[in-house]
Amino acid sequence: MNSHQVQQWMETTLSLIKENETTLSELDQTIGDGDHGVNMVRGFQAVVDEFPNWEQENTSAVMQKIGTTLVSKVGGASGPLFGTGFMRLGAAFKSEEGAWADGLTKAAEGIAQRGKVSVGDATLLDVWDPVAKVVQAKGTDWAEVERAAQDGMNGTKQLETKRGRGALLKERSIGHLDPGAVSSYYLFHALVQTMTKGEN
Amino acid sequence: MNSHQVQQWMETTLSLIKENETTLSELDQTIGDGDHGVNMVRGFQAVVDEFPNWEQENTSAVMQKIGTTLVSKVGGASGPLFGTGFMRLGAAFKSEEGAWADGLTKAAEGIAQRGKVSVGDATLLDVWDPVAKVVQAKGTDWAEVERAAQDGMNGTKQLETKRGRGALLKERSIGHLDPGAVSSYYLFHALVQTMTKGEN
Amino acid sequence: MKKLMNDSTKIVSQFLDGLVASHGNLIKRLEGTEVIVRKEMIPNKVGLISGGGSGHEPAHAGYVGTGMLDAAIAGEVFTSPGADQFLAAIQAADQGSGVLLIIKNYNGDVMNAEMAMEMAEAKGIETAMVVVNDDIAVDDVENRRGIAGTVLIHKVAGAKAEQLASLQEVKEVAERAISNVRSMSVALQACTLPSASKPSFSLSDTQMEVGIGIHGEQGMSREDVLTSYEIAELLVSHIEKEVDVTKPVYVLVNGMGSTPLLEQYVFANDTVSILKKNNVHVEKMLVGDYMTSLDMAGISLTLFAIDEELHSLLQSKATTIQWTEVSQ
Amino acid sequence: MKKLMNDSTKIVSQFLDGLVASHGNLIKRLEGTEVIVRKEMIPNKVGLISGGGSGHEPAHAGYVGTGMLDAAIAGEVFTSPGADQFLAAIQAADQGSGVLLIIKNYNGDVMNAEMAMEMAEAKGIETAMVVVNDDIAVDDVENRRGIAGTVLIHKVAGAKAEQLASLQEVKEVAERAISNVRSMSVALQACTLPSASKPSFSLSDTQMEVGIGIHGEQGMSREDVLTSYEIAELLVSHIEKEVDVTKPVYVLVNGMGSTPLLEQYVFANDTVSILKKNNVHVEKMLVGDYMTSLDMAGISLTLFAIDEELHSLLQSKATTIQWTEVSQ
Ligand SMILES: Nc1ncnc2c1ncn2[C@@H]1O[C@H](COP(=O)(O)OP(=O)(O)O)[C@@H](O)[C@H]1O
Ligand SMILES: Nc1ncnc2c1ncn2[C@@H]1O[C@H](COP(=O)(O)OP(=O)(O)O)[C@@H](O)[C@H]1O
Ligand SMILES: [Mg+2]
Ligand SMILES: [Mg+2]
Ligand SMILES: [Mg+2]
Ligand SMILES: [Mg+2]
Repeated sequence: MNSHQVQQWMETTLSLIKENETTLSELDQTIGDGDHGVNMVRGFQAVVDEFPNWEQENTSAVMQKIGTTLVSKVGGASGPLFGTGFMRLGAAFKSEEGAWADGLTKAAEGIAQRGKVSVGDATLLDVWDPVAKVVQAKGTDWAEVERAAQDGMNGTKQLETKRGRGALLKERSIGHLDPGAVSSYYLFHALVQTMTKGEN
Repeated sequence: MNSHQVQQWMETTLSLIKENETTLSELDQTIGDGDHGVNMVRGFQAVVDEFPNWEQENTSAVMQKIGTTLVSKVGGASGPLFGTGFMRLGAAFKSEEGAWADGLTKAAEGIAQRGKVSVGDATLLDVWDPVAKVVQAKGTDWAEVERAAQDGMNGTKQLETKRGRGALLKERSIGHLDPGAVSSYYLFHALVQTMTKGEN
Repeated sequence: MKKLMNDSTKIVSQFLDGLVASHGNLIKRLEGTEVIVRKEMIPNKVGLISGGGSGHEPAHAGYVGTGMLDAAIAGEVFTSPGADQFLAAIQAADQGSGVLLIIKNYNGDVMNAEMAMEMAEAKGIETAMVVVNDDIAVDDVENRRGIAGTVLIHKVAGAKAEQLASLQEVKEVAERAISNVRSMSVALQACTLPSASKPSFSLSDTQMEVGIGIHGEQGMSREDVLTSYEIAELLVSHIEKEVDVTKPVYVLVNGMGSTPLLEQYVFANDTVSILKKNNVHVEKMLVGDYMTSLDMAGISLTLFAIDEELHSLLQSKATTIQWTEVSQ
Repeated sequence: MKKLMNDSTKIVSQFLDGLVASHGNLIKRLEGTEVIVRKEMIPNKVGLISGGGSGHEPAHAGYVGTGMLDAAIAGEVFTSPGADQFLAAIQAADQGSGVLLIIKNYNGDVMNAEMAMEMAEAKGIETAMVVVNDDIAVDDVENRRGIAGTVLIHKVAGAKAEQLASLQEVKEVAERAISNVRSMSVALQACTLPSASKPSFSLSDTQMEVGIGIHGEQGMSREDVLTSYEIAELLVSHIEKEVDVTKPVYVLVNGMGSTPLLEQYVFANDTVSILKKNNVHVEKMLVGDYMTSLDMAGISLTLFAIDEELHSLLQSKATTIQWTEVSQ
């Protein structure tokens, strides 16, 4: 992945998130405080706006800058988590070799640590972790990534939320998609679109 | 009028006002602050409750005590005005001679002074003043009193409110009965009922 | 309508008990009345009282204390207290040099206060009254209401009385202040009386009421809702006409009850920008819930043109529940 | 939903500008950030910072000043500020003896603060963090939220820091305070975010939400609305189980934003009666809007069991926008 593709990825993510801003916020209103859509748009808009300043940077550096931008601009619980994800990805992209598998795995680990969260707690980790696992196992099979992200997202509907604001609802949280899992799905869906462009 | 009749008068007034408490407050909500019903019930309830303590008193004294009770308990703009009315009536009843004509006239004058108000300003004076005038002219012709009170009350509907909270509405106040005029009508209607009891 | 209360007919009395339970070092309640009295009295100081209907908290009991009021009367919600309550407050506030009543211009308040003054004079207590009428929404000056600007009059008169000025001197400074203070308000949502089941009037999601009073009574006109900046422009443009803005001004941005401070300070920021643009010297901004109207949403803006004495009176120390030091 | 504002995405920034325009003698805004800093710094004092999402005004900027916080960070409404904002506040608050972060227990606040601490340590600034979790509505202790009790932690830690205690000492007293403070809330009406068109949830005219947080998130359970006295009984009975009420207590009755003071003091009165009946020694009642949730209607109750040191720290003088002297 070159930095031009990273830019495409971010632009596609932004437009998906913008289109679904209200949905994301409404999901968050059901189990949290209703700001997830606004948070994500603010963060990814800032990333897209910053790109012109990063023209000289390589893929690794761009990903790290995306990470710090998300940390500053998203805020909330999702900011440090998405931010950590991108910073770990960026570190892995210093070497080309196995960067995706390594980077996504470290990203999922970083998120789990930072959020003190486990798989199955109905958070965005339930998308990041299966994506990392599938790439670890099968390499960058983008159709598999799409499927893993989608299944991970849909799986949060059946789960009781264990971390974040939704955790306070306990059983009442079951039956609702986790907003951070949904936005993470958009992120990986945009990645798949970017990487498979012109393929078919 | 003896003090037993005064008691009857007050009890009848109270029950009329209680029955119409919501109407009075709603009229006051349209042109004022919506508390006239509550104010009047609080005041006349206190008067009726006090009666057992006034058993030894003559008509004049009882009327003055009604006046001071209304001043303390009604509050608002209507308290001092009804109160002044009764204190003036009480003073006149010190002599039997022409007590009604004298008392009602002084009461209307007192209200006009205390409220800095004129006939036609769409206040309770538009009931008290015509009642005083008709008794002055024709003596205690209770059917005439009833008519004067009723016409006075209804007349406030066509008038622009010039004093009290309603004055702020200017033309917007036209088309609404003045709440204080309506409660004053109940007062005189109760008086007429008391004085004509068993007549027909 | 849900309220945190037990019984709408006891809400004022239970409020006063809660106030005393919380601030018993500063104030006490006059037994058998709805009057709150300052605990520490000062021989020969002019007594200062204010009051009226309840529903405007922290006014008026929140301003009882050193450097402001000696007693406050709390009527039923939005209903002027009876003359006997005013009389009780006058008697309690009398420290030997007479009592000044600071009354907002409502027929009920003025009439009950006047009756009480007559009774007090009969008992040998010297009294005087000033009537605050800062609300320019009413163009007929005689009918102009007293609203949030009243709090600034409490402060000025209170500081003057604390200097042991005479009744006449305190009255004069209060009157000078009254003639220099003007206000106007806007409501986004009406209030609901504790005894009522619905708001006093209803505003759609796109309307505001301009020139609203503090009793849920309707205002001058109903208009499409504007931005904070536009509302500030509207209110400033009206008020500026009636205040000598060549002098420095104190600005009071007053929340009507359910307007978050977040919004109040946005409005304060807009107001200050506009006044600066108009070359008005803003000496001090006060922002917060000073004189509310139950749970009404909205704001009032007050401009107070000051001279040197008024300024130093405003700045002097006060210790009350609501007003501590301006110099914050 | 109508709000007094210009643009929901600029509401926090314009609020901060209004705050500085009104209280420029006490505070300033750190340029290019959403950080409010105390104007007068004290060499070698431990720096104290707090913050989080906005919408809780006067928290947290209202507590910046002598004897309380050195800096406050204001995120977007109900959204934890990014780590860079926390870092800017840490740098501004550092007076040479390290910085204590007082953080409410929300994932976002904790994570962003932790990231900022790592960055600050890399720059050679010593930092420590205490996490406030006074809301007993959540029974899983790890997930307990920080609500109004946080303000009392600001006061205690602020007073200790003002005595030039070390970072470790200030942290310890804050932790001791945290372990003695517990709260619980009830909402009668949900709040509406500036960017939203409807309230965060809807309560019918006969329902209340028990155990509500300060972000419009739903509470423990929805129940039929009770009287003020019954709500006080309910909250006291839960909180008493978790606080050592054999010690004297400070009581904080906190309005959630659109609850009139009239109602808050009725509730304070009920609370005091119940506590007295239960033989609890109430040292002091604080009543008012200390930590709000935009325009939510409701109340939170906090009990804080004190010892001698905590008491004297609570009583010591503070000069901030919202908290002046307790001894009122
Ligand atoms: N401790 C945590 N670990 C992992 N993910 C979390 C954690 N807390 C929250 N999240 C994720 O963040 C999302 C909410 O993000 P957002 O609404 O932007 O922040 P906030 O909860 O601070 O308002 C949740 O849907 C969840 O996926
Ligand atoms: N200045 C006045 N002179 C005569 N009557 C008045 C005056 N002001 C008010 N009123 C009367 O009082 C009535 C309102 O009484 P009420 O609602 O009890 O008091 P308030 O206006 O203080 O709420 C009006 O309908 C009017 O008849
Ligand atoms: Mg959220
Ligand atoms: Mg009325
Ligand atoms: Mg009234
Ligand atoms: Mg949030």
